[in-house]
Amino acid sequence: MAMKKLINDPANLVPELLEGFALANAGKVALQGSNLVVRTSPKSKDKVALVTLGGSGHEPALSGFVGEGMLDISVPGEIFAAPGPPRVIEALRLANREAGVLLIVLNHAGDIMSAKIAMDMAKKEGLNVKQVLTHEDISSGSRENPDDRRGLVGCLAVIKAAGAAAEQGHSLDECLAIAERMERNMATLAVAVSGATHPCTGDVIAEIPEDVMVVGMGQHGEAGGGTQSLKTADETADIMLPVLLEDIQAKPGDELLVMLNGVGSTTLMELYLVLRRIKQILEGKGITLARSLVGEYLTVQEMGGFQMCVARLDEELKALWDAPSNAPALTVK
Amino acid sequence: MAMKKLINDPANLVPELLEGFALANAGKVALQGSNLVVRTSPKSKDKVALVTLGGSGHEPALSGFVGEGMLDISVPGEIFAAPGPPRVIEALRLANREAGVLLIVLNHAGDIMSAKIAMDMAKKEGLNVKQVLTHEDISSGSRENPDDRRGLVGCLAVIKAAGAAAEQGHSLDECLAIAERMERNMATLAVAVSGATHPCTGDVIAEIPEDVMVVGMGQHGEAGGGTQSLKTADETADIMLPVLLEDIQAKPGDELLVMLNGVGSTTLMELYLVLRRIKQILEGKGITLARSLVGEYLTVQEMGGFQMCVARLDEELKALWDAPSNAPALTVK
Amino acid sequence: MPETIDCNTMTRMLRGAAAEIREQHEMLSRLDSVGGDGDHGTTMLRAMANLEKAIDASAAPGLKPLLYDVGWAILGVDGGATGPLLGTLFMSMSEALEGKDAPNPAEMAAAFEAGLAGVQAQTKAQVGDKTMIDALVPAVAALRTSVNGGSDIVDALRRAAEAAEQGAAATRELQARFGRARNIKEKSIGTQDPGATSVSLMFKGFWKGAETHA
Amino acid sequence: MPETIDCNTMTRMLRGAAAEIREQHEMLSRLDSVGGDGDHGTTMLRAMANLEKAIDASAAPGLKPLLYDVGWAILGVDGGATGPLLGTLFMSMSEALEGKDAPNPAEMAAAFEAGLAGVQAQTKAQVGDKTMIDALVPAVAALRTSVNGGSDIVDALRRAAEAAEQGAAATRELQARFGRARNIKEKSIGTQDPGATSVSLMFKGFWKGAETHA
Ligand SMILES: Nc1ncnc2c1ncn2[C@@H]1O[C@H](COP(=O)(O)OP(=O)(O)O)[C@@H](O)[C@H]1O
Ligand SMILES: Nc1ncnc2c1ncn2[C@@H]1O[C@H](COP(=O)(O)OP(=O)(O)O)[C@@H](O)[C@H]1O
Ligand SMILES: [Mg+2]
Ligand SMILES: [Mg+2]
Ligand SMILES: [Mg+2]
Ligand SMILES: [Mg+2]
Repeated sequence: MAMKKLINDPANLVPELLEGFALANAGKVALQGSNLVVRTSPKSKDKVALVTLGGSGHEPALSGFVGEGMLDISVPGEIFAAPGPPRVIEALRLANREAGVLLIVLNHAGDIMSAKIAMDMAKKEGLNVKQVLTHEDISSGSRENPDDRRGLVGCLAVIKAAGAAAEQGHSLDECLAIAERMERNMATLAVAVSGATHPCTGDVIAEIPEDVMVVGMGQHGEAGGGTQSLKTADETADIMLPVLLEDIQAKPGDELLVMLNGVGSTTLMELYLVLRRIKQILEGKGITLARSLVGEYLTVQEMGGFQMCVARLDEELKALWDAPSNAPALTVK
Repeated sequence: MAMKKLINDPANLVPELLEGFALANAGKVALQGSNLVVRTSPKSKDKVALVTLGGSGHEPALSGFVGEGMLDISVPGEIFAAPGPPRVIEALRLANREAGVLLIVLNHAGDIMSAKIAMDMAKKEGLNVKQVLTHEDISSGSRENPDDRRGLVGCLAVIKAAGAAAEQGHSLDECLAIAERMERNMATLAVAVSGATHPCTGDVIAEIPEDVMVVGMGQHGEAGGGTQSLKTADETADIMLPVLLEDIQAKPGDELLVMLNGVGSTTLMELYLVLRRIKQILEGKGITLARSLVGEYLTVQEMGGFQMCVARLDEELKALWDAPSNAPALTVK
Repeated sequence: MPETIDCNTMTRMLRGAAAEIREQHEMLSRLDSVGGDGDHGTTMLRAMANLEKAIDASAAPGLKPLLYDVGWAILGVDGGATGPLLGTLFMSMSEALEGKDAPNPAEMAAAFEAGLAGVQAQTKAQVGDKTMIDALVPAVAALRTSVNGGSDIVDALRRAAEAAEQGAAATRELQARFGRARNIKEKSIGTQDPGATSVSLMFKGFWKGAETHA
Repeated sequence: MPETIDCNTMTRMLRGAAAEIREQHEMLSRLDSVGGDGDHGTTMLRAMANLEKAIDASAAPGLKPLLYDVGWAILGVDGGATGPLLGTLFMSMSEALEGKDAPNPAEMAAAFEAGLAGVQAQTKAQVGDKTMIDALVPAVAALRTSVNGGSDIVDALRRAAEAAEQGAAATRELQARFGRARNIKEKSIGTQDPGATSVSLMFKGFWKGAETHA
């Protein structure tokens, strides 16, 4: 099947989609400078600012997380491509304040390189910036080799917790510690059932044979794991959840956040079935499904499949998760 | 391509998905009686209650609209099939109160029949229930033959306005008048670019050839309109918006709500491009894009395409649109 | 052949209808997939399952409560247009049997007429609009004519079934003006209406059921 | 052949690199689509467009600001791994040319060494890890050896280009340990690394560009 997308000139895709995104969320977000996504009502300067960067084509991520209680600025790159360091340093300068800036970086080669160069420059310029790296994809590396682990939808929980902490007036070091704790507490695994097309090139991103699913596929279709026959919703949860629980060493009595992130064409209907099974499994282990989030947050165009992210919550993280947010992709009252 | 869905036994699909939906939104909604979706914190009895009914498989619709500021109860049917009258009357009895109940019915054969039988029974039982029918799909009938017009995503705006009015203490007749005004003010047109599969039967719902799009296709793949070659985002907006504006007789100075409802696999990215173009066209006509909503609200499984709904707002409708809601599918602070 | 219809006969008739539908449900879905959403067979299967469950569970003896329970059970099917219309058929028949525990053939014909009237209160569809009405109207008319002409109930049901089948067959040449199939306009011509086909199968089942009992 | 490299020569070299990439961008994307995301050719095209724009716009005369502007412009490409690494190459070269408006071949070799060091500060990838490092390291080494052996700049760049090409070719047999392609593990063996191929093309362009000017 050829690509069937309603787009205009691929060369203008990202600026056009950002223009539409800002329109759709007028009153919440706006574009500033070289297409940085900022809040329309900025956070007061005595509070820590949160900045992130990442490729486009994953809407609503990451710019959909800009808002009160979450991000101050997102730096959207080209489709599936990290923004270059000049726009990242531009964002850091814009966010700069005495209270400091926390840069959230998803572990993908381009993102960490852009972040590193921008961080080096920021340090030279005397900006008060610290960085947290999210790398919770258990399919691409072990806990002992965190550098190998990609950053998937877990960034949302990190941004939510640190964003709420910043809003409450926590210091940069406190926000960083909260972000790092949430990051350490979480693990993600993805399953893909059908591929997608690159909106600019028309290339097939992941070719997945009929009746097959792939557990552990990355955000851009990079293969990373087990090709197996398509399973039921329950069986899929039975395969994915235990390895995630093992990774975070979940124990009876633990309280978990579970996020099910649809990556494109997989329906909410299916994700609800999976969540239902997760609750059954957790109950069997004496673990509490304390919070859940089901929806499309970090997509890969029209790919079929989802990311399952589990995170151990403590009282503080739970309260931060529950804190208000007006980000377009996650409004919490 | 065969169906690739993560489901269990199709016979249990709807109860399972409702269980997962309630879990995912624990604290907001719960299941009651014969799988009616209700709020966990019910509206006070002196305010008008809102009830709707409709087939499942369109998640988050319609149960995702249950919440403070929107619906009190939704009666979910089987996949793409209206619930029978017994559960509808069960919901009306449950919602019944002196202030009255407003039943919102989308114009589809099964839904209106179930609603009619339940309304007849309600009247016999002396319940204080009134009904509003949404039928804003301009592809299936003219404004003079509103019976022929199907109800598409516009129901969301009707529920939002009437739900906010009910929350503010308006009477049943006032809520009905507001619902009917919003309904009269709006028009919807759908475009489909790729088909979907029925999750129970595996049947293809709409077979759309490569490089083709269909303007005016119904919610279940019923053909209804113009098959034409696939267009750009801008061209698609150029085709769809003018006929909608003509239908509601939009004039310079009007203030519009525009909803772009992705029906499954079409990305937010694409919808943002379309919104961008809509804004340009409206500006050219001196019409204001006063409010917009872009996302997946009433889906058709993994179908590709979207519904464009425009509605003329007056000051009261604007305020009701902006009023708070905690419904899972539309949180407004 | 008894002069009156009792619960046993009605139960056989209803089970007969369920048996016919069960045998043909795939064909019914196929017909529905042309202009509709392809679920008619599945919906009818569920309707018939509910019907049989209602028969089995029906505590109150008597035709009126039996038909009420059956009608309510079919209304309970989440099935788009079918559940409400067929459920109403039986509910309205039940109402018409007030005080008639053992109706004679004429009273039975009157009950079917009341059932049809109930359905027609739910839909504006007329004969010729390519819906189940195209089978139901001639079936009920034939039942009345036969009964008035002195037929016993089995014979009258046979004639009703034949009329329903002809009515259903005639829908092939029609353009749908109600239901989902109306959306495909003239493309609906050439395919028999699934709902009319179901009604025809059900009347065949009523007849066969009554016959085996006789 | 002049003894020093001026802005004109460098401009030719840079434009030469852009020309080579432009000719081969489809092949680069094809290579990237095996283990990566298939965008390397597009990214390199954008990088080279930015490079040429920077040359055209570069107001300040002098090698150091020219290379700074080029590096900054390439950093500005939203291109995953490529932009930061290649941008850093030129930025670091620029830094090394402080006070050297007309570097001699040895100073030029030192600038390339500084560029390589800058890149290596951004990535832990070593020769053998199947990345652009596999072309960059031998190219810079060959440049140094040739210059030390008395080659002029054109000849030294030719040897550097040859070394880069060999380094890139050798990546075919390697398993990727960095970048997206590392995820496909042993399946990356058998395909030449796209980034290394780009570096090899750019050195070929440096050489050809310097040569046409000579
Ligand atoms: N408005 C109507 N009036 C009478 N019969 C109708 C009407 N709408 C649909 N039908 C009948 O129902 C049949 C389709 O039934 P079914 O497929 O079960 O319902 P749905 O169309 O809701 O999926 C049609 O073939 C037609 O006979
Ligand atoms: N960590 C790294 N260190 C060195 N080179 C790298 C690294 N990651 C990627 N590369 C190089 O970049 C090339 C891919 O570039 P490109 O496709 O433009 O970026 P991306 O992989 O982000 O899409 C690889 O072939 C490799 O040569
Ligand atoms: Mg989607
Ligand atoms: Mg979707
Ligand atoms: Mg049907
Ligand atoms: Mg790439």
